[in-house]
Parts: sequence; structure tokens; C-alpha cells
Amino acid sequence: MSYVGRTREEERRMLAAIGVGSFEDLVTAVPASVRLDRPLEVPGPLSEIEVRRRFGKWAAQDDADRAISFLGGGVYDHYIPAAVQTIASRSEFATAYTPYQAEVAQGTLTVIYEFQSMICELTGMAVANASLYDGATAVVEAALLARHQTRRARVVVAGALHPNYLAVLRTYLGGDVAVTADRGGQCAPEDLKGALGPDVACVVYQHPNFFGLLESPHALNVLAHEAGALAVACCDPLGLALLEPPGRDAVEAGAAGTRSGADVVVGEGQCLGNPPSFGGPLLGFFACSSSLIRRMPGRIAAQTVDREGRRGFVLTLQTREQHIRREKATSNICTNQGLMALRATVYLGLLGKAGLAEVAELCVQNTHYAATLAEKLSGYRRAHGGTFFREFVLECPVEAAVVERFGRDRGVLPGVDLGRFRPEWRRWLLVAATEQRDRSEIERWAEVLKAAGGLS
Amino acid sequence: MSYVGRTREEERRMLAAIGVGSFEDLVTAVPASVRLDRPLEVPGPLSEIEVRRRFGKWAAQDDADRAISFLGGGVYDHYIPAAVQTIASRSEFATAYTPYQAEVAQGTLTVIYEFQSMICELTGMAVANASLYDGATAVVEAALLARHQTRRARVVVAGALHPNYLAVLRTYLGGDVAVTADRGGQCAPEDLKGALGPDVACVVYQHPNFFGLLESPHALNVLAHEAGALAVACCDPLGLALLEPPGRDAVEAGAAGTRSGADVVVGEGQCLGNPPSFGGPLLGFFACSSSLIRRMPGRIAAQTVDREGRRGFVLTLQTREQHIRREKATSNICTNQGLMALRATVYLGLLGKAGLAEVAELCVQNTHYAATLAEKLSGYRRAHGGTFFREFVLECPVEAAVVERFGRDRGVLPGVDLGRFRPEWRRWLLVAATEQRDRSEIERWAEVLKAAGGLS
Amino acid sequence: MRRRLLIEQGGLGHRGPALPRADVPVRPLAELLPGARLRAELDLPQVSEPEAVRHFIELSVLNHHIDRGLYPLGSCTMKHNPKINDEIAGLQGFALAHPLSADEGCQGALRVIAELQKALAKITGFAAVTTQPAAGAQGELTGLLMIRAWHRSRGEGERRTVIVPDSAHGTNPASVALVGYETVTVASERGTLSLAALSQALDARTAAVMLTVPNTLGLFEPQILEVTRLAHRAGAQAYLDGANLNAMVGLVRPGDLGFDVMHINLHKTFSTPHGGGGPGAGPVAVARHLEPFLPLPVLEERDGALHLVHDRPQSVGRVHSFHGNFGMLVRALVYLSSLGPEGLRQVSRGAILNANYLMRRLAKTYELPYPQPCMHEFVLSGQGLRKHGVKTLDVAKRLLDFGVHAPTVYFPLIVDEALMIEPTETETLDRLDDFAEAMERIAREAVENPQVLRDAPRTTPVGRLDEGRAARELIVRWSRPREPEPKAPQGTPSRA
Amino acid sequence: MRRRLLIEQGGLGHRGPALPRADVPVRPLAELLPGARLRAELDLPQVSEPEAVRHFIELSVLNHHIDRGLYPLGSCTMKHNPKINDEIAGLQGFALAHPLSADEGCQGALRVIAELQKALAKITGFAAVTTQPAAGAQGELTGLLMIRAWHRSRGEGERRTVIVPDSAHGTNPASVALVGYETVTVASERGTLSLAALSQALDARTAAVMLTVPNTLGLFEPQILEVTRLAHRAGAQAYLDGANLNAMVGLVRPGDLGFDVMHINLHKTFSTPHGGGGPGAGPVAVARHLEPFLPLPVLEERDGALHLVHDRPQSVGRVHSFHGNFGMLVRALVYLSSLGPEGLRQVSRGAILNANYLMRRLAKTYELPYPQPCMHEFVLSGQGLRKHGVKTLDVAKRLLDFGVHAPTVYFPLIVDEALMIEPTETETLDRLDDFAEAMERIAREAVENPQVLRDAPRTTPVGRLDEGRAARELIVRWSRPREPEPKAPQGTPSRA
Ligand SMILES: Cc1ncc(COP(=O)(O)O)c(C=O)c1O
Ligand SMILES: Cc1ncc(COP(=O)(O)O)c(C=O)c1O
Repeated sequence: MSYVGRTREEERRMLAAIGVGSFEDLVTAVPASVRLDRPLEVPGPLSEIEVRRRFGKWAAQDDADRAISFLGGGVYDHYIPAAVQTIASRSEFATAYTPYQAEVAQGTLTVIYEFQSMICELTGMAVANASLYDGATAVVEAALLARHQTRRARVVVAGALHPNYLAVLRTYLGGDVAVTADRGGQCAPEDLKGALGPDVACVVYQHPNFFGLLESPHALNVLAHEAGALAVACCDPLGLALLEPPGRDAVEAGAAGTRSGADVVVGEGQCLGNPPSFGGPLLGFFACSSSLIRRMPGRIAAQTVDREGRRGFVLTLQTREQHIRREKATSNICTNQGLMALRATVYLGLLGKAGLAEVAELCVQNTHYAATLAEKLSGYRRAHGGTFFREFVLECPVEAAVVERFGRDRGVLPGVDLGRFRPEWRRWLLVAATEQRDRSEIERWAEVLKAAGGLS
Repeated sequence: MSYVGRTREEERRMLAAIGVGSFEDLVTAVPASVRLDRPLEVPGPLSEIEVRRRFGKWAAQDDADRAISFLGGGVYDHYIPAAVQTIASRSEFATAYTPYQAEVAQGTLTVIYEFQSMICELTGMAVANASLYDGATAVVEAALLARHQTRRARVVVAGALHPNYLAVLRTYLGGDVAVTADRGGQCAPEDLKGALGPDVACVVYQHPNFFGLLESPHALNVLAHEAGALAVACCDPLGLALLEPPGRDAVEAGAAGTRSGADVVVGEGQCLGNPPSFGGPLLGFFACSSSLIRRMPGRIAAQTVDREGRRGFVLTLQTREQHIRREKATSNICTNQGLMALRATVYLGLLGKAGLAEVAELCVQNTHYAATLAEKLSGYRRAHGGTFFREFVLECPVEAAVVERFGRDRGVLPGVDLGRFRPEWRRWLLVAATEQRDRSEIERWAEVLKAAGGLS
Repeated sequence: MRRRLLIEQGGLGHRGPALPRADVPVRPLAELLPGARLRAELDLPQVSEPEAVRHFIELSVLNHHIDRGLYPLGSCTMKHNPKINDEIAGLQGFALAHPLSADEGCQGALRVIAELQKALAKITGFAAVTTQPAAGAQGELTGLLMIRAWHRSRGEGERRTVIVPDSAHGTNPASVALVGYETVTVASERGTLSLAALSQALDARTAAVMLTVPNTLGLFEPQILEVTRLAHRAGAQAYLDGANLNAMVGLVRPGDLGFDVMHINLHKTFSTPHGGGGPGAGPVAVARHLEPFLPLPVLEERDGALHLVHDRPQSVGRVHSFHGNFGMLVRALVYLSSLGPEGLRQVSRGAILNANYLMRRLAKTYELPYPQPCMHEFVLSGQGLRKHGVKTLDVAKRLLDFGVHAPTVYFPLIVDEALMIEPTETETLDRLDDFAEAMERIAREAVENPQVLRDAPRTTPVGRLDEGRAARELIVRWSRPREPEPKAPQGTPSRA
Repeated sequence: MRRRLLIEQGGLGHRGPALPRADVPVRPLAELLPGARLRAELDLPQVSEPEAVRHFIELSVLNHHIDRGLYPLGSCTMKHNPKINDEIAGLQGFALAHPLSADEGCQGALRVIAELQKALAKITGFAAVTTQPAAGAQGELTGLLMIRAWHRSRGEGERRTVIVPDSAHGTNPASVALVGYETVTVASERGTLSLAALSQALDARTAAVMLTVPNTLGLFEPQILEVTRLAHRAGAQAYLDGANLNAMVGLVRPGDLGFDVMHINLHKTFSTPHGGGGPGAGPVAVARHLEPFLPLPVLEERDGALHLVHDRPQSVGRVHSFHGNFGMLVRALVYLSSLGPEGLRQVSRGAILNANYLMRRLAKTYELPYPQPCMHEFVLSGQGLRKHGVKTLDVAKRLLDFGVHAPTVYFPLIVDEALMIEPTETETLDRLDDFAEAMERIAREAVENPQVLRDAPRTTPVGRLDEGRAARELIVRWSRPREPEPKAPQGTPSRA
């Protein structure tokens, strides 16, 4: 296969126009000693027929090709309206570059502006950017922003943050990350209090947290603020559909009027119209209060007008970004997750206010029904007592890996085996039943658990 | 689900603007006695989630969901380049109506013009239309044209025309259809000669024919012309990719310079970028000599200019069509198979001259390899001795239905059981190995046959 | 830059997607195809994949389409085309299903057909449905063939005329001719059928009365029950052209109006996309007495499995190569199951409401020949503009400049300078108002500056095209220029 | 009509796709979520599905995109994006694969990753590859972290500077800062690195030399082997920013040039679509000595099965929530397997040929600061137009009127009024000539009628936009107008 459309005769004409005798004359700067003198050892060439055969066989090896999923932990099997795919696959959106020439990129720019507006609305914040790589790096960027803003170094993670997010945070920040102990899966404000101090740049918490449990965002925000730190909430957009957003000040403010809203709200937006895709491309979102906008990482679209006064949108505050500010940039991010943000915008635009709330409520209802069934099964119990939202940890009578394997063989992926993260969690299964599951599937899941519980 | 975007308040405003008190006031012409007073007994409402579940289960019941196909007989499992789907699914093409306002339909009209040009090139004819329903009705329309043109009634079908096409021809024409006997699956010109007479409007033959065998198009054309009838060839576009088109005059003309090219070339274009889709939507094509253009059925696009002299395309000769000519129209066709013609155009545009010939040759090679393997199997033999192109009839040692069932259970659809058409064909399997099959699949097919041959 | 056809681009050595190499033992074609004449030349495009893709995408954006805006073509029911319908039709088990499979190997596909036939029978109030006809016109033919077969089965083969109102769609008389019948045209009175005229036309040679309900003026025949009764009394059958079923779904069932047979345009009422001209699907629904005449094969369910049955001696035979436009059947079933009973009721309700709203508003500006409430569409006349030297065609062309499509024009033939407007139920009030404003502005322009209309459209990819020239020159295919011009350096088009 | 945001349309009662009703026993939220604070309001759009679809489709056509025409953004490698790649990434087994599956349950997905890593190692000439970084910038970070870890492992943690040429992309210094290193900028000489300047800059604190090859002027450092040798001699590592790998695939392998680590932009060289800003993928390839430092987890094959291995004590850790932008990895592997060895060689060959052709032609009209043959891109200067009061920005905006995209402008920073042009290999000669003609015409306009340039663009959906105003007013989200205006009858926008 070749995507180059050129005849030998055209090549000859081009070389003549360039004024060289052969292609070789163009690449004399490349040392002859290292020029490749043999074909690359790569697969192919494959025609589309062969591509479909080879990759089709691989795709069919994945459980996802057939099994019913109760997996969560940051990536979920959610409903994606058919129209999302129709729109996102249009060349106009999929094959455009970053909107550097705004006049021929109003499609992309308007969508970014709509995305920012929707993220602001969901999170209760004043400003949002055009996307970041994923939930993990969104947390990192929030921590980095807090460190710049407060000129303090330490980041305190309150409670059960996704272990992979924590790992990424540690990769970027090294030893400057402290984690509070959790109690029954949640962060107790008293525990956080003990961890705070004058070197703390921010408090980071996930809500609902990795175990699916609700935290007390406003209490945590107030504690952070009282310590002079920023409060960073990492949220599930489906949680934001139903729950009071942590970014908004609560009625009861902190002592002496301390603000009770978070300063930065970030999270993973995969659930908004993006397929799991083995965990990527994902959609990191980032929202903050307006005072922090000049420290915000990534691209921002803003409204303006053209010379005839017509509304239009452009990228703005580019002086924060690497291509202008270089080593002083707020972040090194350049390419982001634009198409995923577009998908999220189309998704939210289609489902709208009512639809999004219905999705979230269905997830809550289905997951709680699953929990109710599981708790009746001998040997199973919820690992935590707190209020959970759309996923929960189930302690199994056998290793979670055993349940997982048993289920896979029966076409049910019963949950995420948390033993993969920590040996002491090896009997824990993280279970999410999204709006895509129906009662009969949930009951089948319970039967699989029941049968698997008898193994050992 | 509802695709209606209207609030109660808007409805109230609209009724007020109309000047009626309620919706009921608008439908008083509908007799109250027959007004529906209960909900329709139809399925639903279903959300997209439920639609996918219900229809997904049905789709999975079809063999096509997994099995390897050696089925042919007018519809084939051909390669469709990925770009065909991308383009054909664009709303601009998929959701447009017939190009009645040419100035906002240049996309559709240009494609029709390109389609006509390509069909002319493939068939060797001067003019072609924008599509007909399918191969069967294309044959019918050709016969009708011949009857009008010659003012004769009888249609002679020479040799093995697809039995379903013949059935449709009989539905439309009744008793005016005669069929010549075939010899070893092909039409012997002597047999045709005997069937001709002064009441014959046209001779219709398929090339390659239903059994996959080549006919002698120019000999048949000459015979038809000598009898004052038109010659109508029904062709497989893949045949046209490699074989001399029946529409073109051959070097050796008939006696006294009788034209040896067919007058009308029609056929089924599914193989050009359209999926089998259980046999529909298909793509009937219709090409003829320029002298017949005013009798041609269906839409025709033609080149013209706008007021500034820019090239553009419009529908032309609409006076042939039902909406102008009414009972005197050349045909009753209105809606055609526009999107399938578009897919064919994109397909031919992508594969082009070289690619189309390669597809055809791969089909020939694969099918002949399959035939070679089959002929080595005990109890199997080709039913006909003639030259076959891209499919052939295999006589089985057991009923073809037995082989078919055996294969289905093993994920191989070994061919079309011709017993479905005629009891005396019950041991015949019509086999096509397209360019989508590879050697290992063909060998697996042969193994299935071998094993099935032992059953009885 | 002048737009070029694909074949005017690229050239030898440019090519698109690759095919696999044959991995079977390859033999020369001459050996495999003894006696065959191979062709020497095949002049198809030769371009790279990127350029082919660009070509068609560039062409696509020259089109108006339903996802772009209002498309108020009367009689065409250009409503929203839900994307889920296309997605489901594309499922491998449907898209790759082969029409000559063993029945056991295509139970899913057959189930879709059976469910759709059942639902359509319920919606229309008929006993049985065939889904084989590929479009409305073929549905008409099929229905008329069944009527003919029925008459013949009763020894009344001499009935050979069909009464068709002058407001009918052109396919009606064309289909009548195709089955060897003759059309007897009756004139409408005040937009609907006159019982007197009908009675007079009915006689012993009448095979059928063929009506469109609501008719092409958007009017529901107020005496419809009387019409079908008269037809039956005369020994004729009553045929309904169901192109306008959108006005009736969930409101009234044609079977209850006394009709014997009707066709349905799935590409209108049931939202399957029009594809720039097709494909459609034209199922035919019939009353019990016509069931034996349905095309072959028919579907029967036995022991939970579906079977294609050919054993129907009275059948009119087959009308399609296989099972009709199956992909459209899938879409239609998805559509109606998505809506469900209440959603379907909202279809006719919304369609009627939208049409009446627009009609009343536009009646202030344009002539409305038939002032009674309309159903799903209505017809205006542009006659009043004639005095300004403006034709309906000019109004239509000018509308294109506003980013909406023009209505159907010059049809039905019984209205002078007709503008036939069908907004459909899926248009919002905002869209209707935008359209009305454009129409109103155009009416003002006709008075103040009629030349603007005659010069329209101006903002479209090309200006008004010369149809006369097209018909005179009849260039209906591209041909390679005889004298190959020396290739211009910048790949300028090789044909003027 | 003014274009409206989705939230400015529709309203209460308009809604899109339906959700199923819960079929599990439903309990009140307050009971299920004890202690939770539920939100009172959520101001998201409320529109019907048809209108939502139209909104986004209408927006889409305002974009330039690669399927529309030339997109010669320097440093961006805007080449053809084959549709088969998207199709394969959408296969259910890939699109629905869950990143926390058991290894046995995602062998297909892991196989794709493993095959891609292997192929990229072969193409770049390195020992091992991580595919976790989500974009080039994250690749840089990952590579630098590995370099840091390596220095630390050798007790050389005090090395904390990175030498970066002044022509480098902004992400280079930004990534350097992110790992806590300092950038030492060296000036280019005649477009490439001066060995003298490099030698001078190298010292015991140098952790790495970070180069782009070919550099952002499109020039291949002629003394590249000497450069990497000098770096190594000074105890530093040599990092290659592989954004420009398109110039090298199949021609020369960066690993053979003496580099220790590089990142690859799959969204450039390997044709994954840019999506209007992302996603990309920035795999990092490393020489053997850096392999122990690769991010976690790494892939290992045992007994024919692939496993995700976390047991790598020297690893820099994880950089992504899961396995990186897997969907892009699928596309890249499809792409390179489609091309195969010879097709990949044609990539660099075509890219270099196209760039040189265009460069020589345009050098007759614009200034070419560095006249040596270029690789896959080149940089012109618009400096000469300044005397006519025309800026490079004006040239860029005027190009938009010709239906092509502008080049990258004002980068690299070392060229005054830079126009950085990268045609890529998938453009045909016709396209290059059309682009050149447009550029030439613009140069003439600059002399004859410069106002046309300053007023450009005129044929785009909006005219030149006021970036200053955007930055001053900072309206970065829509807000509902405080005083709800009385709803205008024709749904005119509710916000001025
Ligand atoms: C009233 C009426 N009858 C019949 C038809 C013919 O239907 P089709 O185009 O599907 O053949 C149409 C289509 O435009 C119509 O509007
Ligand atoms: C030379 C160079 N380096 C690095 C990058 C950053 O890559 P990414 O945008 O994928 O983060 C780019 C992208 O534009 C680039 O051109």
C-alpha cells in the first residue's frame, strides 16, 4: 500500500525542477555510514483485506468482543448515542489540526468553547480548559498549579485516590506526595487535619473516590483553605450530574468565612461519550476559579468578534503555553485530547440536562441493586460501610482473581480484581453496573458470583 | 423516544397562531368513526440501549455474523474499502433527496454523472442511467424498452438467467417470456436460432451466466439482430473488468454487417462497494446505445453550465419520466438506488483501473483453485464443462443441503444450495470464492466438503 | 480552481487501496478462461487514496441535506434520519447476511422482516404485508398486480381501468400502464374528489380506484368512507397510495377507511434516508382477501422458526431479486420500535401541527388555493407573483440562498405555480419561523427587486444551471478528449 | 442567521435520545445516597436530536481538514489519515477493551501494543519502546525522567542541565523544566548546530543534549554523529525529539545516529488523525542501557502469552492512567503494517521530494534563509514583504481564501517572519503546484494591492478575529444572561 500519488515521470519532473540529478542528492547531509541499506523489519505490506483479517483476529481475542462488563475503576462501559460516532468521525473534526488559524477552525473552536462551558457548569467552576491527557495527568497538573500558586512543595492526597493516578502523581512529583490513611475507605477530616502544614500546596481528593464512596468535599476544602493550601477535587462527571459540585461554595462556609468550594476540579471524562478503548484515548478535564486562569495548563478558547462584529472564537492566553513561554510555561502540554472533548460535548449536547441525570441515576440504581443482590450471597460482603455512588468494593469469599476467571469463562466480567493493585486487596472486587446493564444481566452476574463463591 | 422538539407552550402558541382551539380542530376531515382510539400495537418505545440489545441479538443469529462465505448467485462477499463507508455515510450524501434543485445538489449530480461514465466505460455503451432497483428489474426494464422499441411482444431468454431474475421478468411480462434450453449450462447459438421469430422483441442472456459460465455474447447479439430483435446482456461488473464488453461491436461483425454489440447492457452492481445486506439494497445498472436514450428508464444526469459558464450537472430528459409523462412514461421508477450508485462510484474511483482488474482476477484465481481442489474430492465434480469465471456449480455426492448444513455448523458457508430453485438441482452447490478468501480458507472449505461428502 | 472529475485527476501510476497478492497457485488467465475474449482497455480513474477521498468529500459539501436544515419538499417527508438506524443496519449479521442462505442461517434477518410486516399491518390496519417492493412505485405495481390477479381469479379479468384523480403522483398512472391497465382521470373539486364524478367514472370495467390520502394537496378526503364504499359497490378495489402515511400514523388506519391495498414508503414515513435519490422501500399491505396473491416468497413461522414459503399458487410472483431493500427494512423497524405507540402518534400530530402553522402564516403572503385545514402538507400558489415577472421557480431558487431547500414546485399539476410544502414533525418552531421569514422576504423582493429572484441563487456552489442546454447537448458521460492536449504544467483540467 | 450555541437553542421540554427506564427495583436517591448533597440545578443544553445533530454538522463544515486540502503546517506532518485505521480501532474487541482486564482477557489489545513496540524499535533502531506517553510532550518528559533516573543510578544526580538549540520546539524547554532541569540554549549557526558552541556548552552538569532531527528548519545536522559523540564524551545523554521522524523512516535510524532516547509522534509520522488538537501518542524508544527505566508496566511475552509486568524496580513509574492512547496505537500499527518496509521508505522519500520541490519553486518568490536542500520541510521568511506593509500573518490569512491552510508561522523563532512549510508525502504534484501558485499570487498582491492581504481572509466563515479582545475580555464560558430577555418570537439568540 502507498498513499503517495506520484508517477515516475512526475518524480523526474520534480527532480529537474529542483535542479538535482537524483533523490540521493537531496539527502547528502545524512551520513552515508548510517544510511539504511536494507528494508525495515516491520510487518506488511498488508492490504485492507489482510489488515481486517489480522487485526480482526486479535480483536476477537479480547473479552470485550463478547462479555458483559461490570468493570469500572475510572473507565466504564457507558452508552454512547449513535449520533456521537457520526459526528466525531467526520473528517472535518477528526482530521483537523489544533485551531491555529481560527478563521478556518470555527467548528473546533466553537466546540471547545461549548465544552469549557459545560465543564464549568458541571464542576461549578468559573473557567475550564480544552482538555488534558487523562484523569491522572489532570491531577498532576492541578498539583503543579497549586505548587506554583502557593510556592509550597508538598501535596497531600486525602483518602482513596485511584492508585494509578497516585502513581502518576509520584512519577511527576517524586517524594513530595503524602497520602492520608483512609477509614473504611473514606477520608476522615480529622486525619487530613493531621497531615496539613505550612508546606502543603494542596489537598487532593477523589469524589466519589476510587472505592466508589462519597467524600465530604466541602469539609476537606475548608480544611485545605484553613491551612493555606488549595483544594483539588478529582470528580466523576456522572457524580457531578447529581451531586452538589465541590467547586461551588456550600452554604455553611468554613470558620471565619473560609471558602468551602474547591479551587480546582479535575477528572476523567471518558464516561462522556468515549469508549473504554483499553484505557485510552481518555479525556482529562480541568476547571478552576477565575483567579487561577493564568496558571491554567493547556489550551483555552475564548469568545471574540471578527472585523464585522460577528461572534467567533479563538485560542487565548497562549502566553501561558510552551510554544511562547517555553521553560516558563504553565505546563509542557501541546497536543491534548481534542476529539474526546468533542465527543463529550456532543454527548452532553444530545443527552442534555435531563438525559445526563437519567444516566447517572440509572448507574446508581443498577449498582445499588447489584450490591443488594451480592450482600445476600453467602461469603460476600461490601468492603466498606460508607455511601457509594456508582461502584462499590465487594469482598469475596475467594480471591477476586478466581471470581474474575470464573466469570470470564461465562461471558461476565464481574468486576476489577483489586488484588492487581495491592496484595491485601486480593479478595476485593470493584463492581460498577452502568446504565447499559439491565436487571437480567445483573442477576446473571449475581449467579456467577454465587457459583464462584463456592470455589476455593 | 421522540424526534419532535416542541414544548407544550410552543404547541399552545402554534395552535393560537393557526387560530384553532385544539389539535382536534385540525383533523375534523377524518371521520370520527374510524379515528384510532387506542395505542398502536407496535413494539417499543425502545431507547438506543434497548435497540442495540434487541437487534444485536437478532443479528448474531445470522450465519453472516461469523461464518466464512462461499456464497454467490448474484450477491457476493466482496471487499469494500474503508473509505467507501466513510464517504457514503456522510449526511450530505445519505440524507439528501433526489437532486431536484441542482444548485444545491452538485455533490449528488456530479457523482451520478461519474457513475454513468464509469458504467458506460465498463459496459462499452454510450449512455447509462443513474440506477435501477436491482439486476432483476434492470432486465425487466430492458425487455420493456425492447418491446416499445420493436413493437414486438415476445422476450427470449437465452440460457441460464438467474432464476429469480426470470421470475421477476415473468411477474412483469406474464406469458410473453420464452426460455431456450441450455446445453451443459450454456446457450448454444443454434438453440437460440430456433427460438427466434418475427414476434421477438429481444434476446436476453446473462454473461457470465447464473452457473458462472461464459456465454458467446457476440454470437448471440448477431443472432438477435439478424432476427430484428434487440440484444440485451445482463453482466457482472467483475466480468466486465476483464472480459471484452458485450456492448462493444466485435471485430467480426454478423452477416451483412449486422452489429455484433448488444443494444442494452444491464446488471447487478452490488459487487461494487455494496454489502450483501440480505440481498438489498442492491444496484441495478442500465446502459444502452445512444439511439435508445429517449426510451431509457430512470434518471439521467447531464452536463451543462450555469450563468457564469461554470460546468455543472442537472437531471435531464425528465420528459421520459413518470412525473411529467405519467401513463406514457418509459417506466414507473421514481426513487432509485442512488446511494448504492454512489458507493459504486466511490469504489471504482478508489480501486480504479488497476484495482478493479486485480479484484476480478483474484476472484477468478481463487474460484478456480477451489474448483481444482473440489474436483480431487471423491464424489464431487463440476456440473458443467464450460469456461467459468468467478463461480461454478459443483455436483455433490450428497444433497447440497446436507453439505450446506454441515458447513454451517463448522463456520463455513460452502455455497448456494441450488435445490432451493429446482428439485433436479438438489445436489448442486453454486460456489464463489471472492478476493476476500485466502488459500487457507479455501482449503478449509475443501476439507468441509470432503467430510460432508462422506455423509448420506 | 475549477472542480475536476475524478477521471480528470491523477493518471497512470497513481492508485488507491492495494489488493492482496493471490496466495493460491496462480495460473495464467488464458488458461483459466479458455475461449474468453479479454478486454484491452478500461478507462477508469487512477488516483491515490487521499485524492479520491478528498474528491468525494469536496463534492459532498455541495449538497443540501436533512442534517443541514429544513427540507420542505412536499410529498417527500424529509424528516430527521436517526443515526442509530444506520448503525443497526450495519451490524455484521445484517450487512453481510446472504439472501440465498438456508432459512436456519438467517433467522435474525427473517425476524426483522417478520416483525416489520407485523408492525406495518398494525399501523395500517391490514391483514398482511409484503416487504419485497424496492420503492413506492414498485409497491404500486405490486398492489395493482394483486388487484389484477384477484379480478382474474373471480373471472373478472375484463376489468382494466383504474380511476385516478388529477392530483395524483405521476407514478400512479405509470404503474397503471405497466400492468396493462388504463387510467381514467377524474378531476378534483375544491381540492378533493367529487362523489358524483367518481360515481360517473365507475363502471364494469373499473378494476380499481387509486387514491392518495391525504391527497397531494395535503387534504384528507372528507367523504373517504363513501368513496371506498362506492368503489366496492361497483366491484372495484380501492388502492391507497400511502406516500402520505405520515399524516395518519397513530391517527387513523387506512384499512379502517375501506381500502383493500396500499403501499407504504419507508423512506418517507419511516425515516430511512433518501440517499440522494434512493434506496427506498415500498411495502404493500393488503386486506385478507388479497393475501393469497402476495409476492413470493412469503414468511411463515412454525415452531418458533421462520421459513420462506414459495408454495402459494395464486401469488403474483416475485418482484425483486431477493427480499427487497432489507437494509431499509431494518432501519424502519428500528425507527418505529424506537418511537413506540405514543411516539408514532406524535409523528402525525407534529406533522399536522407544523404544516398548519406554516400554512396559516404563509397564507398571509402567498395565495392558498384550498383554505381548509391541511394535514401534513399544503400547497400554495405563486400565481400572484406573476405580475412582477416572477415565477415559482424563481422563488424556489431564491430560497436556496437562505440555506433552506425549496419546496416541491409545479406539483400537483392542478395548482398553478404550485409550491408544495411539507415541513414534517421533526422541525422545530424556530426552523419553521426562519423558513417563513425567508418566504416573506422573498415575496417582498418580488415586488421591490424582482431581478434578485430571477438571478437567484447566488450563494450556492454554482449559479442557476441551464437545463435546456443539458437536454440539447445530452452530454451524459465523460469522454476522454480525442486529441490529448499537451499536459498543462499545473494539472489544469484536460477538458474544457 | 447568527450561529447559535447549542445552549442558546431549544429549551425546556426539548430533549435528545431516551434512556431506558430502570428495570431493577427502584429506590429513592435519598435512600441510596444517605448524606449526599444532591445538586439543585444543571444548566446543560435542551434540544431535540435533529437539532443537536445539525448543530454539530453545521459547525464541522466551518473547519479546514486534511480531507479537504493541503494542510502544510510545518512541524505537524499533516498527511493523509487512512480510514481503515479508524475502522480497526473501532472493532468492538478494541474499542470496548477495559484497561483493568485480566491479562488473559485482553491478549488482542496487548498483542497490538507489543507488535507496535517491536516495529517502532526496528524503525528507530532502538532496543525498547514504551507506548504509554499520550503525546510528544509527555514523551519528552518520560525520556527526560529516564535520563534523570539513569544519571542518578550512576551517582551523577548533579547533572541538571539540558542543552537545547534555539530552534527547538517550545515543549522541549517546558519538559526540561518539568523534570527540574535547566535549559541551556545554544544558538544555531547557518541553521544547524555549531560543534564549537556545543562543546563549549557541555560540562559536568550536562544531563542531556536535546535535539530535533531534522531540526525545525527542516535541516539534517550534517555533523550529527559528532554531536552525539561529543555529548557522550561529556557524560551526557543524547535525546532526540522525533517529531520529524517522517523525514527519516526507512532512510536512517535515529538509534544509529548515536542517540540514547527519542520520542515519536504517532500523530505525525504514523498518520493518526489530529482530532482538532488531539489525541496523539508519544511513544519513547530507548537504547539498551535505559531499558530498566521504562515506565510501568512493561510488556513481556511468556509461552506465547503477553503479560503486564510491574516488577521493575528502576522504572521511572507510571505516566498515564492506563496504557496510553491505545486507540492511536492501533491506528499506527495498522498504518505501518499497511505500508510495510517499502511503503515506509517511500514516506521519507516522498516527503523530502515534495518539500524540496516546493522550496525551490517558492524560493523564487520568497526569501529562503537557509538555501541547502531541506528534508521534509523548509522555512521561508516573509521579511521581504515588510516594505509593503505586509506581515507573514497577512500572507497566512490570505492563503485561507484559496482553500488551503496556512503554514506554521512565526516558528521557529530564529527566522524572522517565518513561514514553515511541510507538505508531506501524500500531496500530489498538482496540489503542490496549486499551493505554489497561491503563494506566488499573494506575493504579487503584496506589491500591487497589499490591502487585500491585510483584509484577508474574506471567503472564510468569519473574517479576521480579534485575538486581543479575546485576551482582554476573557469570555471563556457561556453564561446565561442575568435578566432573561422576553423570548423573541423567532428564536433569535438570547445573548447578544
Ligand atoms: C404521492 C406519491 N406516490 C408515489 C410516489 C413514488 O414513490 P417512490 O419514489 O418510492 O417510487 C411518491 C414519491 O415521491 C409520492 O410522493
Ligand atoms: C518538534 C516538536 N517537538 C515536540 C512536539 C510536541 O508534541 P505533542 O504536541 O504531541 O505533545 C511537537 C508538536 O507540535 C513538535 O513539532
